[in-house]
Amino acid sequence: MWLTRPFRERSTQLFLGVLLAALAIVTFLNLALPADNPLHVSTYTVTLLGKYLSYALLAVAVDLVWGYLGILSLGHGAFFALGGYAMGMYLMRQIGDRGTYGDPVLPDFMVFLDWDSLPWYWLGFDMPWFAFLMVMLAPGLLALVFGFLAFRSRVTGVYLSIITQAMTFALMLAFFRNEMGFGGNNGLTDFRELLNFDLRSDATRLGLFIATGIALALGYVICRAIVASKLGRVSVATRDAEARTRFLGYRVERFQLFVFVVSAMLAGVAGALYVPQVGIINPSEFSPIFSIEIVLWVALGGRGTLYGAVIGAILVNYAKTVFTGAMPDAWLFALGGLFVLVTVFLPKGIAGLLAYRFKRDRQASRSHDSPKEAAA
Amino acid sequence: MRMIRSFVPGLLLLCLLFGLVPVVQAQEDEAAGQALLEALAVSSYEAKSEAIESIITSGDERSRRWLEELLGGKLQRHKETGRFVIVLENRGRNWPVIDALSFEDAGEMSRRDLDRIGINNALRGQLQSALAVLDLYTDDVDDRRDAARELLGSVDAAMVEPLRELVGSEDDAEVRRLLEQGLAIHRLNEGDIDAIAELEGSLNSRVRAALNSATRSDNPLVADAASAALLDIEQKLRINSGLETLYFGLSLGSVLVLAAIGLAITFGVMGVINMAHGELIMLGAYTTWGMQQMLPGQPGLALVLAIPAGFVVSALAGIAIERGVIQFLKGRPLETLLATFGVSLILQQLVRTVISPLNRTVVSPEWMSGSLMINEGLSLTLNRLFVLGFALVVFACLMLVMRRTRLGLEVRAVTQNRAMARAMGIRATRVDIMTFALGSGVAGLAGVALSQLTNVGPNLGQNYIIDSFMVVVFGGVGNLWGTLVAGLSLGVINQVLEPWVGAVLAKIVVLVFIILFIQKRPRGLFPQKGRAAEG
Amino acid sequence: MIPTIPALSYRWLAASLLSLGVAAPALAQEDDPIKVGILHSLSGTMAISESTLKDTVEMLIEQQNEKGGLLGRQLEAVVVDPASDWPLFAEKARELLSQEEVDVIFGNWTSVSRKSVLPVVEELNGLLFYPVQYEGEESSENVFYTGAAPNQQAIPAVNYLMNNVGVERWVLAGTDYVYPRTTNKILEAYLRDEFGVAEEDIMVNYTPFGHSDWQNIVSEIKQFGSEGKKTAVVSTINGDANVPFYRELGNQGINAADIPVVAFSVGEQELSGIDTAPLVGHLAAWNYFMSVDTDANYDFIDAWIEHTGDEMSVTNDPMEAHYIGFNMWAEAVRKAGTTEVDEVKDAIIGVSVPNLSGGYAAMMPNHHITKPVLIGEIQDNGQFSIVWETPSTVAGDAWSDYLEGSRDLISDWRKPLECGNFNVVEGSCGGGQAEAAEAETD
Amino acid sequence: MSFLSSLADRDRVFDFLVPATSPVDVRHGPILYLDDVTVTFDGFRAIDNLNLTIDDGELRCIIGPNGAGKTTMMDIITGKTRPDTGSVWFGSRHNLLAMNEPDIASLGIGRKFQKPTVFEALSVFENLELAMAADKRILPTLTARMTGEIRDRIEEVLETIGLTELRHGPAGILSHGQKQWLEIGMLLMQRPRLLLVDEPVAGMTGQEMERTAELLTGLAGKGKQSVVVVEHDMGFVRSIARTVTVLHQGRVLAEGSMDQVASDPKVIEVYLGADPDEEVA
Repeated sequence: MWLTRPFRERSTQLFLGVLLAALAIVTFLNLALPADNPLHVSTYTVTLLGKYLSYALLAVAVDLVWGYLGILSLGHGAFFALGGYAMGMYLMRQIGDRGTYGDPVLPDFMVFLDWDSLPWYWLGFDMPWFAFLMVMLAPGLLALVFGFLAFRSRVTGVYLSIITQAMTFALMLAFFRNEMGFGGNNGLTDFRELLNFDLRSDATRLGLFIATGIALALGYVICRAIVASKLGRVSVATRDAEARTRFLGYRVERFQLFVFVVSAMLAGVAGALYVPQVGIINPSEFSPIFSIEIVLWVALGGRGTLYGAVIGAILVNYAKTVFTGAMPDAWLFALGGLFVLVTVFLPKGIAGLLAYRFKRDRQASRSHDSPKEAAA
Repeated sequence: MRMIRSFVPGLLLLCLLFGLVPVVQAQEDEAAGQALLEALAVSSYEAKSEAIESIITSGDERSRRWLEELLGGKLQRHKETGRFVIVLENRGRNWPVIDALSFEDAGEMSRRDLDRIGINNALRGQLQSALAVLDLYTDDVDDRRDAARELLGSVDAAMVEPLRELVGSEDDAEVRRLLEQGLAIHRLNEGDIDAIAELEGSLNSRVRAALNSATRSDNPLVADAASAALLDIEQKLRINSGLETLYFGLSLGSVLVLAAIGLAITFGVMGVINMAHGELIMLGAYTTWGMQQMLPGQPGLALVLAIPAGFVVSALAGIAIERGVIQFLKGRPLETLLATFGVSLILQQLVRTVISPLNRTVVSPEWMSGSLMINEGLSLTLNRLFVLGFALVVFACLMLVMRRTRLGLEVRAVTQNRAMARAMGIRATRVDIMTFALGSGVAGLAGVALSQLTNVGPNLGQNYIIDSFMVVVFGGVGNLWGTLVAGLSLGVINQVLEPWVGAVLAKIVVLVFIILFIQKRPRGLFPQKGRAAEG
Repeated sequence: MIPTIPALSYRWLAASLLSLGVAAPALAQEDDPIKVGILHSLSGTMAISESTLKDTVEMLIEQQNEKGGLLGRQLEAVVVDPASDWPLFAEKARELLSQEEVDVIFGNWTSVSRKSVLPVVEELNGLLFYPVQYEGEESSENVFYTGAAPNQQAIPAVNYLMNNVGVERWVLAGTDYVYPRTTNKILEAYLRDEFGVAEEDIMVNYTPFGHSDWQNIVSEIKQFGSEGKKTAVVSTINGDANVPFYRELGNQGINAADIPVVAFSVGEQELSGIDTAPLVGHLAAWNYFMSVDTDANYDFIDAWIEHTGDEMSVTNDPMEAHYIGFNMWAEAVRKAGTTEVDEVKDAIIGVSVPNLSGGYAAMMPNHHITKPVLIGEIQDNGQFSIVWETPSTVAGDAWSDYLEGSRDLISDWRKPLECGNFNVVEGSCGGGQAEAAEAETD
Repeated sequence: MSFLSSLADRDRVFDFLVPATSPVDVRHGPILYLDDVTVTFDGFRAIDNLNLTIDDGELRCIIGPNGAGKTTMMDIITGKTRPDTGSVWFGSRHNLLAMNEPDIASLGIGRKFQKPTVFEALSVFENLELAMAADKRILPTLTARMTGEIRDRIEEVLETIGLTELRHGPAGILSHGQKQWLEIGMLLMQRPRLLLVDEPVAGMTGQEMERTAELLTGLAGKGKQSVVVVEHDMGFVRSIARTVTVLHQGRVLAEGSMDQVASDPKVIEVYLGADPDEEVA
């Protein structure tokens, strides 16, 4: 079974081991230790870590298309945001009549902007299963339509990057419009509960953190399974020599579309997990700058290695947390410097550094790592 | 400071205007002046209005200056001594002043000790028409025309007679026509139906305003006639508004072309995706600001000098970027995107830290303010007209450089076959540097132009970078003509759409259009064909 | 395969956990400084406006410390940078309240950042002073609104234009976000209901943030204004979009005598980036202008210039709001004898402190304050000359009287009502706050 | 050639894996037929009324100076470039102009590029695996499993192209000649009816060249493959060619045996006295 293949890889086993252990340790330190213990992990920190993990899942999704398929998407923030909005709409509906104006159906922002009924695209979001489905379907559908058009006409390289940017930019402008019915610039906020769990309670926050960790683990395994399959090898072939792959009889555009859609759906899931943890979703998640930043996480961690994307996302965002607290003015210098240094001097990212350091080990393991094991 | 050219007739007119007997002997007397000004230092605007009238009718030679300074908010009163002064420079805490009675230097005063003689828009209107009447007697035809235009709609009963006389003695036909229209508006307001005939066909907005209010007249005959006249005017205006939209579109397009053309060189010719392009534009704009700081009081000269300076500053920054980053990323276009994005963040923050996070003031020189009047209903804003012209000149120069110079030849050679060009003795590295410097310098020029249209601040570049890329990609990478056509047509499309769907949707529609267009023609409007383009 | 990865990750994890844990709370003691959180963007798009507010609060803290602090304790500023990133605002607010355990927060500018922070402040029971004019329609137990509500800015400005200028035709132009939307909705209703202004005499227009091409819109305004009725533009255009807007106005020959523009978001600071010569005579409505002629204001300006070291630095309305808010909070702390949030919250209602325009500002039970409303005309030096002011101060109204849904709502945080949106018709406290109130009484 | 017989054996085994496309109909004539084909790039006629016919099982060499249109012609046949006018038929049933690259490839036209194009990040083994005739739709590719039979077949080709030792190394580290061989190996895995081979021996040693010549001549034959070779190396062309076509300025200048062609005065003029301007593509 292709999905179980990654579990037999040592790198995946290690990754999952570390991730699950981290989840367990944080949970333990949060629950079991009293608040004044120096090792106690506060709920604030747990939520912060949860946010990093959702970013990590997003980075994995980007790495899947950029690292393995060679498509530099500068619009993945759009899929992330769409997933987030789907979740946000569900959470808004959960507020029910506890909003400021006490309207049982309409969210507050609709009440004071004089909407008299819910627009059609808000229907169904009071049902969790529908909302969770849309978390995947909305970004998936956008990726399907966009990808179908783009790959069919063989828009590649820079052109593709630029039009993905145009896509997320257009969506940002659209979501900013108050007429769209997504709360305009203010977005969606003031969430109360998720599946009847109070979003303000510590237990829910811990639960969300764990759920995000598990989603990351699943997302990682799915991506790993795709990458390790023959389809993954076709992707890499497409990345390196698209025309050649075509001449071998592969319908490259369909492979690109498939991977692109999977990646968009993963990004949507990441967005959906992100929103309840930070408590707001607004159009700035669509901003092209954010999408470029995601690419940096991947580049820093190491393009084409999924664990690298995870490391990159967590590292950059941790640095952001520290810098914006300690020396706010330096943050953009640090981020900008990172972009330059990583691309110029560290093209393979942190994962590349690790790989270089342990090249010998890997070569040694490769020689007795027969293709039967790898491909079975 | 303008001289008072024809003082006595103006005074006469004004006296008639307010129905007062003129004080014949010109008083130079300190006390009388102080008394006149003292009357202004009251809080009620009605009282101020009366005080202004008495200044006008006083016949004091200084009254014109007083009125102008009052209009400019520079006439102030020292709180303790009650002395009136004119503030020369009102920024900072201590202001240099001159005495309002003798116009002699009075040193510096703290703004804390000064009371401004405040005016409101009603008084401002009163002062402006008073000054306009004075201007009707100047020798300068343009000033007289402006004055006559200013009086449209503000002619009142007292002014009718003197203005009629003036029409008789005026040489300039345009001034006559305007004065007659002014009188006609007055008559129309009085309910005179014949006045409408005189106003027919005028595109002036004040004439239209007068006709519009006439359509609400109690007299149905007047109302109908006014509606008919308006209908005729509206028809003429429709052509105007079409032309206006085209101008708006070309103007927006020229901004896009300017912002994108440097990118067309670095991106199209060198294959470098320079995300710091916007910041190079920003540097050009800041150079303009710096020039104006260095040459205070001469914004025009500073702007002209900023053109070469902006080019050089951005070109140098470009060279630094090329040497520092891009040369290590040959043949990896997507990675130049990431690295230069980092550079753009650094440059932005640098400007914030070194200069200020706040926007800077860039002054428009006199000759770039206002608009060029094509007819009464259509005028082209001068700053945008200049930018449009500037964009075309820059484009033409670039075409010349690429087509007719050694550099252009070498650039094209290196673009087409790097190895071969090297073998023929072209120093490819040098060509890279020069090309990048050229593209960056052009970005600097764009910045100089944009400083006349929008904010000069750290975010300036970000607002243009995405649009620039869209233009280049839409036009076809590596084709300067494509960039020109793409920029101008996107500008026109945007402006044509805007009145229909609003600014935001227009922009979204344009973006979606570009996305779909790229699907149809993946290599833009004017693609490079053949094997070279595949690489 | 790559054996060191786990070790590395563990090490990283441990390091990160440690560094996050270092900030672990120490319990407040009597001689510890009182911590004042400052939550203003220092980078990103809003840094332009917000960074000066950070400096203002720092200056106020310095001044307070020179006077011997508060309750015998020194004040300490805790500055964080939410980087104009709205989710980051919530995160940083949480950091300030739960990690740094600040006693009060001064912060936010945009509505969206306030909306983002609001649930956090309520959850962790903090105090937030919000210094910017805003759209109203909100009243939180934990937030004090020291900026203007629509009835303290927009409505008086329209009254002025109506009564003193004789405006009959209105252009409501704004940036497309919640503040202009709500304000314009209130104004539309107000103009219609109070003055009987016809539908066709109101033009509403929204543009995106940072809109830079105003040719069409200004041309439309010009067209709209040539109908023979006195026309004015009520502008809620935000920030960066103003410069190109005013430039286009000037160049298309619209001057203040023809079509005055009254702006609610353009203050001294915005004008400092504009060549104001063509704008002379256009209007702005605020509760404070730098040109206010009082000693308190001159002292404030002098202190500010000293603090920034820049002779040319300007003061503006939100800075005054922080000045008022800070003094109110200090007064309430003194009154309560503690920085305990619940007690300060109760003590602050009714507190009255001098404002900079020669009067007093009082904290109302709805957590809004009383303010004078001033109308100023732009001068060529980037300052405003005050042409009109309300005869007395106006109390801020959390819920607009001109909006359908909020007409019947009032806010009163005193006992026994303790409700932010009490419906006077139904006689009940609305929405989620009823639940919260119940939970508290349990 | 032992691998050829094994290839014939394997035919039956793998039939079920081949996508259901109708077989090439060569009963009524040639396997490839180009008629009046013209392509222009920015006004430059890269192919100018080209007519070319390749018979089933034929081994044809195409020569010509730089810019004669050889590579463009291959691009047209494989669907990469669309001609302005003309028609291209594969057998008498398939109009190649109506198809895209993967369809054409699945139909049985394999192509080796002028610059050896292998997937450098993948191992030699994986390169061959991807080239193998199989169900190349998405889901079958995603769930594809490595079977013993597939492995045997890959091992066989590995042996034929002499890369057995390097099979798990990344293709990127191969020498130029080895990459050429790998690419030929990938063609073999594809089991095409028509092979288009662009400069197969560039960068090869004399010995390698000999083996390549053997391989190519062995492939061609009635009912087996047809092979079209574009080559600059005259010695190599002479060693394999039965029929040679000379292209010049996008047109057929001469056609016939090597000796006939070599003595054709037009050909001599083109090769010795060509105007340098026209050589630039």
